[in-house]
Amino acid sequence: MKRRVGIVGVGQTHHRSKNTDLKGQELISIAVKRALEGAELTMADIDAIVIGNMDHFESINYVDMWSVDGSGGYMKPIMKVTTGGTTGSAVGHAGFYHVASGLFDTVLAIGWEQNSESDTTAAISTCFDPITEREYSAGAIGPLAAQYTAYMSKYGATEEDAALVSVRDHNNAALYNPYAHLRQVITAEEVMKSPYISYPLKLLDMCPRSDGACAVVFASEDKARKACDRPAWVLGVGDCHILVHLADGIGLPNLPSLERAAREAYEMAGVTDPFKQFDVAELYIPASTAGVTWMEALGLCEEGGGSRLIRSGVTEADGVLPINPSGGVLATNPIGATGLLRIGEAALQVMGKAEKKQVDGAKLAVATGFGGCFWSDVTVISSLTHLA
Amino acid sequence: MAVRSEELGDTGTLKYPSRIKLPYTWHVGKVGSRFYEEIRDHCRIWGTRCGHCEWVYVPPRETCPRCFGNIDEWVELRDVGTLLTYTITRYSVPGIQPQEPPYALGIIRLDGASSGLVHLLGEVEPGDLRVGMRMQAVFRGERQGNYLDIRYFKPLES
Amino acid sequence: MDRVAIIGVAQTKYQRENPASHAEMAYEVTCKALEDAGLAINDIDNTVTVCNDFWDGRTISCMTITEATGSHRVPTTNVEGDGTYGALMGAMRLLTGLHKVTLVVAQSKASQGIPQVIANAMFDPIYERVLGLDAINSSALQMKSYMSKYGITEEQCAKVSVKNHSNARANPYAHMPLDITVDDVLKSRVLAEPIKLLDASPVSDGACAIIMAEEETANRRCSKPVWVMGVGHCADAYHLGDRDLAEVDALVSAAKRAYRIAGIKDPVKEIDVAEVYDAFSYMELMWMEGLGFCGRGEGGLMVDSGMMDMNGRLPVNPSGGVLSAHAVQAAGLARIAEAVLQLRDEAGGRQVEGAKVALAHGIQGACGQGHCVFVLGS
Amino acid sequence: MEQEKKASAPLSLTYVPDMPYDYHAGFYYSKFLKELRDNKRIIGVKCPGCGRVYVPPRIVCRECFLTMEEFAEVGNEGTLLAFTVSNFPYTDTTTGEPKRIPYTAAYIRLDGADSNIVHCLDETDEKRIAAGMRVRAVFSEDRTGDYFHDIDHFTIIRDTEASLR
Repeated sequence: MKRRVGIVGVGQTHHRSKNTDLKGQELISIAVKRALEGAELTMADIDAIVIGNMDHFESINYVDMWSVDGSGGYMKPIMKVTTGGTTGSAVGHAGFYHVASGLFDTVLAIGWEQNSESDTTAAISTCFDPITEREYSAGAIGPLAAQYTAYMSKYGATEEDAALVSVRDHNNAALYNPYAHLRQVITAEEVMKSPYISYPLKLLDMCPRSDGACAVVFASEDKARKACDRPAWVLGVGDCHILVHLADGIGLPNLPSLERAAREAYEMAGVTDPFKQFDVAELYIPASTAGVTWMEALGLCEEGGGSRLIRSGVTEADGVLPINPSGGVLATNPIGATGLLRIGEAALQVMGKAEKKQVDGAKLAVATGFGGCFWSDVTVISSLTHLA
Repeated sequence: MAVRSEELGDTGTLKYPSRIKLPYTWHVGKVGSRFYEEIRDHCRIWGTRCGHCEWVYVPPRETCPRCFGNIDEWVELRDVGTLLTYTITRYSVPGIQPQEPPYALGIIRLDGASSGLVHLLGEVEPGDLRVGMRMQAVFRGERQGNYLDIRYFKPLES
Repeated sequence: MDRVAIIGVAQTKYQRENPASHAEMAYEVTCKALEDAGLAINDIDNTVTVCNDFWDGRTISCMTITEATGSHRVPTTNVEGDGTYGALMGAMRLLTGLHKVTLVVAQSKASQGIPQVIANAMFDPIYERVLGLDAINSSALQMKSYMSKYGITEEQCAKVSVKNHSNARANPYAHMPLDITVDDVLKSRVLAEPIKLLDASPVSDGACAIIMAEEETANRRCSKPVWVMGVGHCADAYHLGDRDLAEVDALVSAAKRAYRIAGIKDPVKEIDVAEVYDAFSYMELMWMEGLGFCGRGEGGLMVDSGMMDMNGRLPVNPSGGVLSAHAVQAAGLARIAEAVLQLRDEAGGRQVEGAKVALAHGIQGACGQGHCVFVLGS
Repeated sequence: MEQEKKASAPLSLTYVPDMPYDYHAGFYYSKFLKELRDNKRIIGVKCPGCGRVYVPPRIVCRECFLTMEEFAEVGNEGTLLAFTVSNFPYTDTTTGEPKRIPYTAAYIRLDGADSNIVHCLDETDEKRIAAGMRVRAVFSEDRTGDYFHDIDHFTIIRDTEASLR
């Protein structure tokens, strides 16, 4: 990498199930203003903007153009990036590339969604091939449910294992994150007793859909050091969009895309022992089951070891590797913002600005994005400019 | 419901007439709601004024698109203005058009506003439209709180 | 800016309904671009796709061409905008030093949908969308505004259409090569005055791919690399009423940035050929002004002078432009591909002799709200 | 366009955009669908490099990035890899109306194929379904060239269910 890139500001809205007070662009402007405030910057300091969402959630074509009212993009370079559920992380990576390229010094990355404006599952189901897949592919829920049936039969994991992930993330949101959408303390029994929405997924296993926005300011090294005492350096990025036929991803109990994206990001960042090195993880876990099945792909446990990892308690807020102190996706899911929120929350951790969510002394964090057809993005973020 | 195939011309391939049809409920937001409610309840058109760059926006904005400053000053505008440009739509598109073509559209800058309002034009022959004409809003009788509560703009009788 | 080159280009023939699927079209241009560059798929270390969920009728539309472009093998992203924006993202990836060879693929099968319905979705659902605005009638508002402010005539706009459709006759990829007169354009069916059928671009299916490489790889692998000298993009205000539609501020800003990076001081003198996004005839004249090829309001005089003709001082759209083939999303990338062919002296019957510096331009949103400008050089 | 007004709550606008698309099947899917329609045969395409057979057929092998041209029939029976019983309401985007639930989405590896397909099962009691079961395609008699109609559904081959237990 020719140029170091730091995150200097993170802003987000208070995420809700329905934000009727705000027109879409107004929602975006709140996150942007908070990100600028956090970095003590003004819109005049912003050289370029990247924005993303998923078009059919709000039925707005060319959101980069539409959002100018709220993004501050008037007479600025602005570009839209969208890759499905990974949109937020792809927007973050695009922000990184904007700065790392040397073409721009200070770049605003924005992810947003007003999911309450439509039927989220119906809109997502149109991502599948209209001729050979769409009819029986119900949004993101069905495929995730099917994956866990395969994982359970291969590794002996249980629905209770997944329930523990749900409890961890929901309770972190309730206790530590004032911006989170769902903020209720729950128990494993409550998860297990909640109704099946798509076997083996139950209501409390699944992420909500939210209205919300997130904005993250990426800056070149000199600008970052001026704007911020302790920028969050982007040490590694990886992405892997592995499949296009939904059915081909389904038979897999694991997540090969996450494994490859992690490998790329870790190699770039110099991460060799992820479980030991990471101080905190903000992971795109859209269903509790993913908190069991995908951990091995990140190198956080051995193959099939997801159940052991979650049961050991190490990923709790007071464990050695807290996962999702923000409450993650199970508590907050404005889909186009969700991946960027992971990057933003990870950045806040290493900047020491995570407030009640703060993991003491966090220096190295990993953030992930998930979406598309079992696709993954991985970002490694640190308060250090390089790892020893 | 499953789709049904048709031949795509003589290419030997098939096509599947289908659609994406989905209900949306868009949030107007507080600022837009006040704009619509004033029209609905009082036939009054309000904009907002940016204190920094002095632009008056209609529809109203709470953040200035130009300088990104916060806006909190509301200004009532007249229901008359100047026609900046116009066109007559003469082709028909299923599902999106507010009335059968041909119909006239224009951008009107209301007196006191800096931005223009795109709207329908009525009570005028296409051949009589001129850039710079003075226009007046005609409000719908039964107003519902949406963009078409202004039925159209017509030439202002001098 | 470090040096990034375009070392391979490919296009499908543009046509009304291409029976190939999205993936089959994308695969065609991917293979042809690799062949053009003399590379194998394993040489590509990252990709950028350009797909749009509305035009493709599919959420996460990039899924349609992920495998066909080899994007599942390498880091990838999807830019939803004109193809020029995809090329910009491709260039950025190389400039970081993290990647060496980027494949950029844009495709469109707009014939599957109803373009006006899809374009209508770019207008604010709370406000103007209900008026039935689309690309044609919104552009008509702009054309009228431009004509009214600067005294541009319908004849002058028609001349653009005549020139571009005529140029298209030498372009084997073009969808609408036509031998027409100004009178034919003026007498063609009125869509939304002042826009008539022959002022408007067709709806085309098609795909375009380019392969970009960082300097060392480009020099090693390619005998005729075309260098990205400069690039700039910029967006104007969103609501049509917030803009003076007769003006081209965002294009001026995008061009200024591209020229500054490229070291261009006098664009008319230094640029030999331009491929611009003429979705409607009048746009080409407005874009000439925004690109600094003439003064404000002088687009009409410029076309009258013949300077934009094939044998003029600055041939504009020798390919026939977007008026002759409009595969949305791909159309801007096709401008880049055509500019590359010009600079490699491989443009056949549409070759501008001795072209050394070319400009390629794409637009985004309604009435050219957003612009992206590339300056390329041999 | 309708508008909802709640006491002093901000307004919202409800509208049902209807965007028609004539999806093009392309050359590979068309061949697949016509075989299904005309001959009740499920065909895939074989990679000249690795020999993998992909169903539905597609132009390029994702492993070898080679053009595939050799079409090959696969079985109309296969193994259920995973499934889910969809029991939550959502909109069918092809009609704008609620989707009919419950249905069981089945992810199946057909005999002779190296890729998977998605279809539905005629069983919605999850207790009677297990990954690993054998399933068989049930074809419609009045086939139209539509995959989800021409194969009406898959059914579990119950005699092997017994042997699995």
